[in-house]
Amino acid sequence: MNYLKFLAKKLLGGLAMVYVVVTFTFFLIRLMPGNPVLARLTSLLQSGVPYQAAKQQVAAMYGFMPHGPLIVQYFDYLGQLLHLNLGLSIAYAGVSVTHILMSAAPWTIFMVLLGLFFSFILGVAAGVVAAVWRNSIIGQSSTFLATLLHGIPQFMLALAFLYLFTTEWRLFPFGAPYDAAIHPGFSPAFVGSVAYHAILPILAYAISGYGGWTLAMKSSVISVLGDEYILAAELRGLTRGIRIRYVARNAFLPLFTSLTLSLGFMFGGAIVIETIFDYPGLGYLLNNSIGAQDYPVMQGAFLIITAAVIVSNILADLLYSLIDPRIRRA
Amino acid sequence: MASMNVQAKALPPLRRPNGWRTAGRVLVRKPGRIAGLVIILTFVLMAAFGPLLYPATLPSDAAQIYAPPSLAHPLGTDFQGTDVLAEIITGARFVLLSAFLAAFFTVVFGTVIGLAAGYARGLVDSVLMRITDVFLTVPQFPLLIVLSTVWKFSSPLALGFVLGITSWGGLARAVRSQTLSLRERGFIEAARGLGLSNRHIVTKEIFPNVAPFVVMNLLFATTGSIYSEITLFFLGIVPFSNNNWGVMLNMAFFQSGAMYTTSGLLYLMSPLACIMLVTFGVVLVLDAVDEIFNPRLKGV
Amino acid sequence: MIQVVNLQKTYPGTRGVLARGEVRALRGVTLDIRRGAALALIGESGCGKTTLGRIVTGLEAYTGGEVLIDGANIAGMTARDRRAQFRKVQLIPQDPYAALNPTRTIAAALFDPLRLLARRGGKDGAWIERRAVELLRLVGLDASETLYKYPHQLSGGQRQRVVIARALTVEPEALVADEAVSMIDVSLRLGVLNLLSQLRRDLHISVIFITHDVAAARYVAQDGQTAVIYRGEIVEMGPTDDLIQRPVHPYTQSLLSAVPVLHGLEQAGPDRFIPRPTEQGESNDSSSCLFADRCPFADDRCKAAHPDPEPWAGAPDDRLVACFKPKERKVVAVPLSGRASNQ
Amino acid sequence: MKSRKIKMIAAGSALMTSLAGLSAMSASAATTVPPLATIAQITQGAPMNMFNPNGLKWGALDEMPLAFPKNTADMSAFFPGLAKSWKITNNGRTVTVFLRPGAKWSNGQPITATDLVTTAACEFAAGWIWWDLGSVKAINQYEVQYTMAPGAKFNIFPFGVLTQTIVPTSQYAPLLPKNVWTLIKQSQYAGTDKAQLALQTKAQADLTLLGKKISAFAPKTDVSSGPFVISGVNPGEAVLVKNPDFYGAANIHVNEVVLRNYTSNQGIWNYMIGGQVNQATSSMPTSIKQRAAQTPGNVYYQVPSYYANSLMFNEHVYPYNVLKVRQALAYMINRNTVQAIGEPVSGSPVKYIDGMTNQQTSDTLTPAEQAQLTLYRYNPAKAAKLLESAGFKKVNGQWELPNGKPWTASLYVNSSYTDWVQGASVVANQMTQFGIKTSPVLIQPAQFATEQSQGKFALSFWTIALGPDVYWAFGRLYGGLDGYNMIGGKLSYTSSVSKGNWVNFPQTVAIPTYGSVQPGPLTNNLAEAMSPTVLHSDTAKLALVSNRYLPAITLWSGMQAGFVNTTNYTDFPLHSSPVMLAGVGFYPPVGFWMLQGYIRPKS
Repeated sequence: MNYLKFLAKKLLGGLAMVYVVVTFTFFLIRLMPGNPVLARLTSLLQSGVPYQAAKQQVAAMYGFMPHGPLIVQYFDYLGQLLHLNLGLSIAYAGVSVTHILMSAAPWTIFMVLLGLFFSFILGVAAGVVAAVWRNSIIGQSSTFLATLLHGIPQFMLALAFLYLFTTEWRLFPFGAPYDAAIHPGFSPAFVGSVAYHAILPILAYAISGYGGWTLAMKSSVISVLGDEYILAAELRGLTRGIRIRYVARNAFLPLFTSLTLSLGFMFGGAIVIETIFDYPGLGYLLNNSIGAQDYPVMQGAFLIITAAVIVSNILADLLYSLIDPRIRRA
Repeated sequence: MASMNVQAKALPPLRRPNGWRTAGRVLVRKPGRIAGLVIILTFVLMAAFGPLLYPATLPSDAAQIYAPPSLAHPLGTDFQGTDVLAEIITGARFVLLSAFLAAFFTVVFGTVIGLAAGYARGLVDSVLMRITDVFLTVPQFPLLIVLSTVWKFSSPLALGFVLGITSWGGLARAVRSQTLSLRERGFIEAARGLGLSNRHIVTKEIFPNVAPFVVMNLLFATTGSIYSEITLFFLGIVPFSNNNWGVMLNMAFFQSGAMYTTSGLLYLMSPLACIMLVTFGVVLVLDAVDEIFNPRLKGV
Repeated sequence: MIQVVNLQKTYPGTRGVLARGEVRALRGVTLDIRRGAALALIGESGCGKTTLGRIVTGLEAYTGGEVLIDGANIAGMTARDRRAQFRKVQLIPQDPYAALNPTRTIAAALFDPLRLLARRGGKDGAWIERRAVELLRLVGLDASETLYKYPHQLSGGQRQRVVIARALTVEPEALVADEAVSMIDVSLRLGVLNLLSQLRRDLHISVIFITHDVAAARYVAQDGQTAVIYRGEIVEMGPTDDLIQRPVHPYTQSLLSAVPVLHGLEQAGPDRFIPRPTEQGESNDSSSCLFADRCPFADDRCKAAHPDPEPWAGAPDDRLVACFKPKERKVVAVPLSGRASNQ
Repeated sequence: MKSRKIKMIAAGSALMTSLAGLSAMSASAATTVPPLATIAQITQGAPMNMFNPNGLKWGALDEMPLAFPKNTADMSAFFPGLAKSWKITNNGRTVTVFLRPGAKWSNGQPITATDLVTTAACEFAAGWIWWDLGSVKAINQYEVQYTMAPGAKFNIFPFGVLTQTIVPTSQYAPLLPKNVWTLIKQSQYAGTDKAQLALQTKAQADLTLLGKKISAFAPKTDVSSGPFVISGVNPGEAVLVKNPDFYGAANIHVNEVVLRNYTSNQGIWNYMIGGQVNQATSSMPTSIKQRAAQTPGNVYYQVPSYYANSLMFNEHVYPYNVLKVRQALAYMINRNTVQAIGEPVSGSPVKYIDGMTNQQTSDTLTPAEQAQLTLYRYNPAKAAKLLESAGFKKVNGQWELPNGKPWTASLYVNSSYTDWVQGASVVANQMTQFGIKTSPVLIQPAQFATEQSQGKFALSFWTIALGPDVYWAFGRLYGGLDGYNMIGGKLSYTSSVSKGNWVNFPQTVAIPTYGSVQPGPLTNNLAEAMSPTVLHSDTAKLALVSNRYLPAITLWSGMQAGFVNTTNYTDFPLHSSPVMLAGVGFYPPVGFWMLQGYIRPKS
C-alpha cells in the first residue's frame, strides 16, 4: 500500500519533470534566431549546388514548416509527443526524429549504465580498501590512485585512450557500435562485436568515475568505523571479515543516493566521449544536431537524455528503497 | 594570549581576533598547503598580468611550425608557429576568470536558495526545492549545449553566469538541509526570542555556520567550471574568438592533429597540464578551509 | 505580568497508518505571574512544562486559550508587536552550548540585540560595548576574559551566564529558565541559581523556573509559587515550601516519593508510594482524572469525572489542587534527628 | 618507439589473445581478405535514398550515374556509366542517351528507359533539376531523349543530363501520382493566362508536397544499380557486398566494402594513421601527412581539384565597401604564409587574385590576358600607402578609420573546416600585425552558413570555384549571393540582404580595355553562351573585374589529397592514371576506381 504510493509519487514526479523539460525546450527552440531552412540552403550552396536549384530543393524538403500561434504549436507538439512523435528531422529531410533517436539511444544508455556500474563497483571496493587499510601502503596507494584519477578530466582520458588504443597500438576500433557485417541479434558474434567496440568508451566512463566513488566510499567507511555499533561488534569479538562486511554495508547506503545524482553527469559525459570516439550515441547526435541546426533532433536528444536520467533516478530510488526500507516512510 | 590579560578593572583593552592572520597561519601549517597556495597564486598572477606581457595577438611564424622546445620557445610552438608558453599565459585569464565567476554564481545561487528554502520552510521551501530538483535532474552539459544555440555566452561573465545557473542544485539542497537542522538549534531560537530580524538570523547566525561548506564548494565549483568551460570550447560548441586553454585544445585536437605527432604533443599537453595543476592546487588548499573557518581555531 | 488563561496546545498526530492520534501537550493551563515573582514548574518529562515555557517566550504558537503579557492579549497582534511583547519574556535554555552560536564571539552575540536597543534609544557604539561589559559584570563575568572569546573557550557555567547576560540585553521583565542548570557541572549550579534569584531581587525580574528537580525548584522559588504539571494540566499549585512539605495530590506525592533519601541523615516518609505502572498506555479520556489509571487511591468517581483545580481546605494559604480525594500524606523524607520541619 | 610497443604487446598478451578472439568472431565474412575500407558520412537513421540530403547512397558503389564527368575544364568529357553512349544535337539543346543493354538492378530487373523517366519525375518534384530540363521522352527501352526547356539557355545542359543518378522505378514509381507529368507540365507554364497560372500555383504546391515525400522516402532494402549493394548499416558503419547483377561485375575484384563514418577531419586522420581505411581524402597539416605516411601500407596521393579558399567581403559593411581597403588587404596578406599553415600539404598560393583557381586561370586566360592582372605581391608598405590615401591613419601601431575610430575586425570561419580555421588564424594574425586588430571567430557549420547568408559577417571565409566550370567559379561571386537570380527565365537583381544579397558588389564597374561591364549579367552569360569566343571574352572580363575590384581575396587553391593503404589491396590508380581525374565529387572515389578495373585484393 505504502509502497505503491511511494512508487506513484516517484513516477508522477518524473512525469512532471519530463513535462518541464519538454516545455522548456519547446519554447527555447522557438526563441532560436537561426532558420534551419536558410542553413540548409547555404550548405547546399557551399557544396556547389547553384542557387536556383538549391532554393527549389529546400522548398521541396521544407515545404511545410510549423505555423499557427505559438500556443497552438505547443499543444500540437504535446499531443504528438503523447504518440511518441517528436516531429521530423531537418538535416535528414523528413525522417522522423523518433526513428533517428531510436538508432542512437540504446548505445548511449547501454554504455553509460555499464560505465557507471563498473566505476561504482570498482570504486566502492577500492574505497573500502582505502579506508580499512588506510595506514598501510595498499590503502594509501588506493587513495592516491583515486585522487589522481578523480582529477583527470573525462575528455583527457578519452583522448589518451583514443590515441593509445586506436592509432598507436590499434587494439580497438572506433567509430561504430558494432561490425556492420554482423546481423544484429543475440548471437555471440554480435554481442562480442558490440563489446569489442564499446570497451574503450566504457573504460573512459568507468575510469573517470572511479576516483570519485573511491574517495566517497572511503570517507563514508571511515565515518561508519567510528560508530558505536562497530565498536560493539569489535568488542563482541566478531572476525575482521564480518566487521568489514558490516561497515561496508552501512557505508554503502549514503553512496547510493549520490548514484542518482551522478547519472546526469554521466549522460553529460556521453557528449564528450562519443564525440571523441565518433561513437554514434545520443551525445554524438546532440552535438551534431547543434552543428547542423537540426533543432527537432536536438530537442529530441535532449529530451531522451533527460528522460533516461529521470527513469534511472526512479529505478535507483526503488532499488534503494528495497535495500533500505526506512526511506519509504520518510 | 588574550586570557592572560590581567587588567581586571575598568574597561579593559579588549582584543579582537584577526581572521586573516589565523587563515595565514593555517595555510602555512603544512607543506602541501603551501605548494597548493603557490600553484594557485601563480595561476592567479598569470591570469591577472599574463595578457599584459604579450601583444594582443601573438605572432605566428610559418617557419616555426611545431618547433621543439628551445630557449625562445620553452614549450615549443603550435601549428602556426606561435609560442605555446605565451598562449598558455595569455589564455589563463579567460579560463580562470570565467571559472571563478561560474563558481561565484553557483555558490550565490545555491546558498541563497538553500538558505531561503531551509529557513522559510513551508510553501517557499517546496517551490524552491521543486525548482532545484529540475536543475539537479536535467543533466548540466546537455543543457549547456542546448542553451548555446540561443545564447552566445562567449564573454567570461556570460559564460560564468550560464555555468553557474546550471550547477547550483546540489549546493542548494545541501545548504537547505544544513539550514533546516541549524534552525532547530538553541542559538537560533534565542535570536528569535531576542526579537532579531529574520535577515539578521539568516545572515549573521546561520550563514557563518554553513560558510566553510560554502567556501569548499566555491573551490570545487571553480575546478568543476574549468572542466565544463574547457569541454565546451574543446568541442567547439561556444563560438570563440579569443585564445584560451579550451580553444588551444580544440585547435590542437580537432584542427591541427597535434595529438598524432611528438612535436605537436606539447601543444596539446600544455593546457591539459595547466588544468590538472590548478585542480591539484585547489585540492591541496582545500583541507585548510575547514581549519580556517573552524571557530575552535580562531582567536587562539 | 504574564497571564495564561486556559492555555491549550495540541500537536497534530504524525501521519501514517498506525500513529494517527493528536498529542495534547497542554489541556487548559491557567497561571498568573506577577512582576518580580518566582514560579517553579515541576513535572516529569513530557508533561508539557517545556511547551508552556516556549509558548510564553513566543517560540511556539498555542492552539487555545489566551496569553496576556502586561495585560495585553497576544492573539490578534501584528507580528511586529508580538515580537516586541515577547521580547519582555526571555528563555534561558537547558543547553548553554547549543544556545550560543559556535561561529560567533560572545561580543557578537551580545552586540546584536544591544544594537537593536541602541538604534531605538539613539545610543552610540560606545554605549553598546559599555553595556555589554556591564551586563557581563552583572552576571558575574569578567569582560576582558570573555567578551572576544568563542563559546567553546568558556566553561559550562560561564556559558550559561553569557546566555543570561544576552537575555538581559533586551531588558526583559521575565526569564523562563528551562532546566537551566541540568547540563552544568553540579559544582557550578548553585552559582547560576543564585544569579537568577539575585536578578529577581535586584532587577525585579520575574522568574519562571522549569525543572524536574524538586530541590532546585525549592531553592529558586522558595519565596514564590510552585505548580505541579501532569500531562498538560496543573494538578497542584501553591507556595513552594508549603506545597513540598504538605503535598496533597497523589501525583505530587508520587513525585516527592521519588526524591532520593540520604541514608544515615534522613529517613523516608512513611506514606511513600510508587505509582502503578500502566500497561495499555494511559487513557486520553478527559472525562476522567488523568492520573486515575496510575493512582493507588483512585475509585470509581475518579474514573467517571474530571477533577478541576479547587482551593484546598487544609491550608490557610492559597493552595489549589485538582483531586477528588485530596489528602496529606507523609512522603517527604524526614531528618533522622526526629525534628520534623513545620510540624 | 618500437621496443616499447613490443613490451606492451608482451605484457598484454593475454588480453591480446582474448581480443583477437573477439575480433575473429566479429569478422564473420567468409573471405580471408578484410573488406576494402573507406570513409563516408553515415548518419543515424538516414534512409537509403539519394534524394535525402544525408541519404545512404554512394556514387559508383550502390548507385550509378549515366556518366562520370572528367575533372577538367572541358565540360563535355565523360567516362561512360549506365549510359553506353549519348548524342548531343540541336546545338546542345537535346541529349539522347543510349542505355547499356543488359544493365540490371541488384534485384535482377533490367535498367530501362522507364527508370530514367521515373528519375526525372522525382528530380522535378524534389527540386533537383538545376539544368533547365524541359521534357523527357523514352524513345525505346534503351533510348531516352532529354530536351531543354523552351526559352532556356544553359550551356552545360548535357552535363546535367549525363551526371544524373538513376533510381529504380520499382521503388519510386509508387510514390508518384498518375498525373505527375501533367503537374510538371502545369508547373512549367510561362504564359500569362490566369487560369493556367492558377493551375501552375496548385501544381507547384502539389509537387512540393511530393518532393517532401520523395526526400523522406525510406526504402526497406537497397536496390542498387552499382557494383555493390548495402548489406548492413549501423549508425557508424555500412557494409556493401558485391552486386552479382551489376553489368561490369567481372571487372570488380573486391567482394566487400566497408564505409566508416567520420564527422571531422580529425576522425579521418585517426582512420588514416590507424591504418583502418584503404582510402581516405582529407585536408591535413604536414604533421598528419608525415605521421600517416609512417603507417605500414599507407601511400600518399593527390589529385588536382578545382577550388580556391578565399577571404570574402560583405560590401554592405563599411569599410570593406572601399576599394582601397580591399586592395590594401590584398597587399598586406602574405598568401604564401597563409597557405603554408592553412593547406601546407596539397595547396598552392593563388598567383592571381582573379576569382579562379590557378588551374582555371592558366586553362582559360591567354598570357596576354594574364599579364593584365595585378599580382598583389606581399607589400605592407603599399598597403599602408593605399590606406593613407583613403584617409585611414596609423596611430600607435593601430590603424584608425577616417572618422578616428580604431579599426578592428572579426574573421568568421566554419569551425568544421580545419584548413579554413588554420588559414583564418594566420590571416587574422597578419592583419593584427599590420595594425588592424582582428580575431578569428569559429562557428559551427550550419550556424555559419545561416549567418553568412544573412550578411552577418563583414569578413568570412568562402570557397570559390567549386568545380572546373568557370560559371561555377564566378557564380559564387556574382550570382545569387550578389543578388542575381533567374526568376521566371529572367535575370533579376536585388541589393537587399534579407533577399539573399550579402556580397553587394557594385552592379557596374569599369575595367581597362573593355570599359564598363556588369559582372552579374556577364556571369549569367557564362552559363548561357554557346560560342567559345564569347565564353572566353566573358571569362577574361570577369577575371579582370575580380582582380581589380576584389569582391574576395583568393588565398590558395587546393588539391585533393589523401592516402591509400596497400596492406591488403593493391593496384590503386594513383597519380599517373587519367582515371584519377574523375571521381572528384564522387565520394568515396574507390567505387569509380574499381569500375575502371583497379584495386585487387592481395592474395
